[in-house]
Amino acid sequence: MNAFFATVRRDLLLAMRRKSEVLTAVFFFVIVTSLFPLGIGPEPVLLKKIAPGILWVAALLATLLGLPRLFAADHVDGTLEQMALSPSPLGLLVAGKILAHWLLCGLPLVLLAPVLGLQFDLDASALGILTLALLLGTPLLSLIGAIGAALTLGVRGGGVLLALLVLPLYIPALIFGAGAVEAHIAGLDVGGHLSLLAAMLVLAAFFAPWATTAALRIALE
Amino acid sequence: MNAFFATVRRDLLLAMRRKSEVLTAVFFFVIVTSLFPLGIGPEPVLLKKIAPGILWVAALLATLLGLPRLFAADHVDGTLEQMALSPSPLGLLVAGKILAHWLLCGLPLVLLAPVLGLQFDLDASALGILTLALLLGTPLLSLIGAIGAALTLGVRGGGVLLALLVLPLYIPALIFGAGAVEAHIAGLDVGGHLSLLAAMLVLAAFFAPWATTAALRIALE
Amino acid sequence: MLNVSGLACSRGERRLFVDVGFSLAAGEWLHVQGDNGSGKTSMMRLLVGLSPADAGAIFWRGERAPSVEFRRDLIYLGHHAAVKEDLTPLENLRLAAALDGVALDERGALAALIRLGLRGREELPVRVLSAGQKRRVLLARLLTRPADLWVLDEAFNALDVAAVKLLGDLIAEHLAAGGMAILTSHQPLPVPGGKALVL
Amino acid sequence: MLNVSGLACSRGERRLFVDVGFSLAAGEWLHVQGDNGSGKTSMMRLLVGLSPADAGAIFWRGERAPSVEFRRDLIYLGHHAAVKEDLTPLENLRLAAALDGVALDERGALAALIRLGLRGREELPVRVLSAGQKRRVLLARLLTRPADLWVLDEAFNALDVAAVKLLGDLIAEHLAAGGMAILTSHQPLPVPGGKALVL
Amino acid sequence: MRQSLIQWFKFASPQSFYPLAGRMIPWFWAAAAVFGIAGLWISFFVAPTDAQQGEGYRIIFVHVPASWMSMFIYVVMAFWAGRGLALNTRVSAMMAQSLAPTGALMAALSLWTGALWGKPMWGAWWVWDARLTSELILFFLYLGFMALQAAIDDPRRADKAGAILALVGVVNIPIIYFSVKWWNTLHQGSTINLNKAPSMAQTMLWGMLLMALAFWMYSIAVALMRVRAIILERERHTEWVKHAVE
Amino acid sequence: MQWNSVGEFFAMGGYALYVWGSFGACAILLIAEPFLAKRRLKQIRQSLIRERLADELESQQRTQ
Ligand code: HEM
Ligand SMILES: Nc1ncnc2c1ncn2[C@@H]1O[C@H](COP(=O)(O)OP(=O)(O)OP(=O)(O)O)[C@@H](O)[C@H]1O
Ligand SMILES: Nc1ncnc2c1ncn2[C@@H]1O[C@H](COP(=O)(O)OP(=O)(O)OP(=O)(O)O)[C@@H](O)[C@H]1O
Ligand SMILES: [Mg+2]
Ligand SMILES: [Mg+2]
Repeated sequence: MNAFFATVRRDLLLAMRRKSEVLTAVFFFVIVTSLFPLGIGPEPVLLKKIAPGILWVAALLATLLGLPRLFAADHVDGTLEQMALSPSPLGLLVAGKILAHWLLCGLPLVLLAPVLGLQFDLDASALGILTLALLLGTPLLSLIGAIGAALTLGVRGGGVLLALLVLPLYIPALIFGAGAVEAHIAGLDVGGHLSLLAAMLVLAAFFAPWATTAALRIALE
Repeated sequence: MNAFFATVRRDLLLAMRRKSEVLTAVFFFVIVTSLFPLGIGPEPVLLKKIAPGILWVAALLATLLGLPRLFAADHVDGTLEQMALSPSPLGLLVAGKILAHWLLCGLPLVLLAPVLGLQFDLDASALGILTLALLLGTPLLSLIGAIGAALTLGVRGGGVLLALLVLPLYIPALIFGAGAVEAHIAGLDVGGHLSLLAAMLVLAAFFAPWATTAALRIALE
Repeated sequence: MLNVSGLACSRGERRLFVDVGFSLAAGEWLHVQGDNGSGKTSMMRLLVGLSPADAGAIFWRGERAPSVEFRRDLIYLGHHAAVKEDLTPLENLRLAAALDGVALDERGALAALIRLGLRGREELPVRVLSAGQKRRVLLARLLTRPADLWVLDEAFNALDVAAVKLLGDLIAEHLAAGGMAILTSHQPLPVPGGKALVL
Repeated sequence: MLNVSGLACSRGERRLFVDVGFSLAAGEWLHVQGDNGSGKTSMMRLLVGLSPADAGAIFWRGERAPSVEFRRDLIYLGHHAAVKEDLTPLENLRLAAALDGVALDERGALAALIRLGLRGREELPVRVLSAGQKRRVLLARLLTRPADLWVLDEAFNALDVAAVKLLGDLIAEHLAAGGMAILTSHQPLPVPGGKALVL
Repeated sequence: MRQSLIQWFKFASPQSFYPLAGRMIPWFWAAAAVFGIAGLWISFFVAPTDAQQGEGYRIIFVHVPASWMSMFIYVVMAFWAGRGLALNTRVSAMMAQSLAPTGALMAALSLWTGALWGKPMWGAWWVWDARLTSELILFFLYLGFMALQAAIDDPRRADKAGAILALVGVVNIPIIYFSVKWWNTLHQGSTINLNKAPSMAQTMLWGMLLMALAFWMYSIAVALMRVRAIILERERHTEWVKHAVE
Repeated sequence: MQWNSVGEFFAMGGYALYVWGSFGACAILLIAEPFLAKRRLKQIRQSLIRERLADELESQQRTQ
């Protein structure tokens, strides 16, 4: 387990060292959510209606944007090789990297979403559901994304191929996540949506690190 | 001028060699435009209203996604150094790279936009305006983006910082571009919007290669 | 203790080598020789388990490698720098140790860096170091993590005369303490003895 | 023809060197020497105009460098591979020539690659080549683009014995034809004569 | 049982699979033709006009088989890919690779015929309904699988990476299938239900089933044809391939 | 049989575009795909045969 925490610490340290990186995923989220009112025009009713969808899509894209860097730097400079040769199980190190990715690219979005939701005129209970859904959904995005990042690792021009591979897999999270908020606004029960999200999260937490590790070993061959 | 075309050819060749890359910017565009209806729900009237905004934001993000790669690979492996030392003026080579970027990441979006617009139930004349606006707007996005890509080149974790720098500059293009289509749907004149876009394009075509070159020289120091 | 037999490797349609075998006992080292592209790097990557071999078997202390024990006893330094350019040499060293599950305090890390002639550079980001200094940061791992088998691919590249001598001494010490080493280099190596394997 | 005087360079708070000066005439070459981190790479980058010097002046054929003429007469090969991993050696060479505005047909490019011992690798992506082979692809540019001044930073790295000799011969030929060269290397260089500059 | 297991593994070698596939192909073509002709006959000449949809509903006879096959082929592809990954059998990976284009074709046909059906029935070529969207995702998964394999030049690595993607993507299949249940949408729910009496005319059901069988046999035949080409391409440097072509 | 004439059959009760568009697309693609597969097989076969010829020529030259 030490190696796990060491990986998390290392990735956080690296991100801090680059300074800009910590805040910019958040800025991206903020800017994308603010682009839509600009592109669509300032009708409050319309905006309120599309708010959950936009916030979720923005969260999804913000996560996606950080994904190519998840393993690429370690691959190029040979650190990944060293990890694969380390006596600690690679799966553990990979899980650490995924956690660090979520802490850097997922958690800030969860914390920021209520504030941005306010701009779209969502009320307190809808904001609560939004935050809860993101709290369940963003780790799922990181987990699935890690598989894609590992699969496209050796591949040149992987950034966009990664999007192609990962976005289809993100769609269920998007549907249930945004659906929960919309159902709540429409006065329906949200338990079903949220428990489906939670179930997917548990499933991904078990299988994604494993699949990612397998993909990484292939990329290193 | 030979060096200019050689650069364009080289970048296109590199993209072809990675095969997937050519189609994937387009796929990204397609997938992002399909994400919104999923997040927002399938109401045709609502979707038609937000269609221009969504298509423009998607085009903008698709362009953005290809930007970090515009100079990064050439920088890491030392090719950019060689370009800076080449007897051909660096500005010319940079202009070539920008053109290649537009041919790969911008033009396909212009060609695809009408098809995607159909899905949102836009009529033929609105589609025409959309395509025209994108034809003026996407080179603008590439030109502005190149400056950002060059500025964030030395900087680690530049991908997200790049988004942060470039997105604010993209906003005028977004407003006038999406605005043109919305004005047309609302039955207003679109000449103003389009000529503003064209003016911005001309301005950027003069200054962006120059600014990019300057930024690149700084990054190489 | 290390027994390799029948190793074969092909890349694309090219057979790089077949039926490579050797064995190393404590205190012995192997010099892998060959022209550019003869397959030295490929052979080392097979050996440490980074890529699968077409055929052949590798035994480490009688057990089939790669195993966890093998990895614990192994240090492999390849062509790559494998250091984070944004971190300082000190941080690089300590984090690498943590990932390997080895305890390394600041004192130990500093001592290793100073031995490798990086005094005064401990707190600079690796990015600004010179080519040779980057290699030295990587080589410091040899001092901070105990391992019986050193697999070093062109470790003498980019090093100045003093550093070449230092690395030679380190390897000699390691061998004297019962370690083993597998080295490649296109230059004559400053380590006495050694088996040779020509690819 | 190349006149350098009073060159100074500092990095961070560190003065790397002050008042470096030398001059090279046709057929002469300079061996820049110094330990790891003494500033050889930094000096060369100043010289070719990739980074600004703190002080000093560089004159090329009597005119202040960097100028377009200077760049036309210059080949600088640094630590970096500067080849595209996705392209084949052949494509790399021809595209590099096109960017430099030099006409290079397939025949010429092939001849250069074959001279550098890359026969049979012309059509593989550079990515799969060995470390030494990658360097050779880069070095092939010396043959395909006429230039009077060669600035080569550790060009002998990663090359096997045959390739070291080959590069030595190339440099000697270049000098005999009235060219100039500035070289660094931690190994003894297989080129006779030469001025020395110790940093 | 044992015997068949041995048989199974015997055909795991490309060398023995190549001629076997060659011998099987004509049979599957014949079956596809027979089922196809019977199915088309029922579709156009036996099945009555629908009370609500008029003749437009006849699209069902290609739409449903294409939709079913697009999902079914994905599962089969993932099975072969997973088997290739687990047992390191070359033929399995080749089968997976040869199934992907056919699967993508079926998904494209499902989308195309669905769109052509949607225009007269719902008044729109496309709506963002859950099932339609998840079918689109399936199409993208196929494309992603093919793009990933094309982007990696070492075939062994491409196989393994593709296998992982295929296995991960399997989760989409139940989502497509249950999409109509989980969201109330425009798209039709399941008409074939074991508990309830069939809600459509018996003849329609027969036509649909026959067409589905035809599509199935067709898919097997093309996949076998393609796998033969793939075997030769990948094994071109082995001795047996040199003798296999006369 | 509900069709009184060939024309009526092709008109499909006003749904000709949709029905024939669907069946037509299926027919075109399902016929094209086997031909593409066949061509791929033929190409690799030809290249193998060419290679064998080259081998033979080479060994002939060597024995001469
Ligand atoms: C692009 C649009 C469409 C797509 C992607 C699509 C997709 C699918 C899929 C994947 C299935 C198989 C799922 C299953 O059997 O449970 C299916 C079945 C079916 N579709 Fe569509 N569809 C589309 C449009 C339509 C339209 C417009 C109609 C009719 C108005 C329609 C009617 C049916 C029917 C009746 C079934 C059979 C359901 C069953 O028997 O289980 N579809 N479609
Ligand atoms: N796909 C391929 N097709 C053909 N040859 C290949 C392929 N991939 C790699 N090779 C060859 O395999 C060899 C790999 O060599 P390797 O990197 O092991 O050499 P090395 O002995 O370490 O050389 P160096 O001294 O230059 O480091 C190279 O000759 C390369 O050209
Ligand atoms: N910001 C900084 N602060 C202090 N020192 C710095 C800074 N940036 C670079 N340096 C030092 O400047 C020197 C740069 O050296 P350079 O790369 O020119 O060396 P070199 O002679 O080429 O060495 P090598 O033989 O290893 O290639 C190094 O000693 C490095 O530590
Ligand atoms: Mg090597
Ligand atoms: Mg140097």
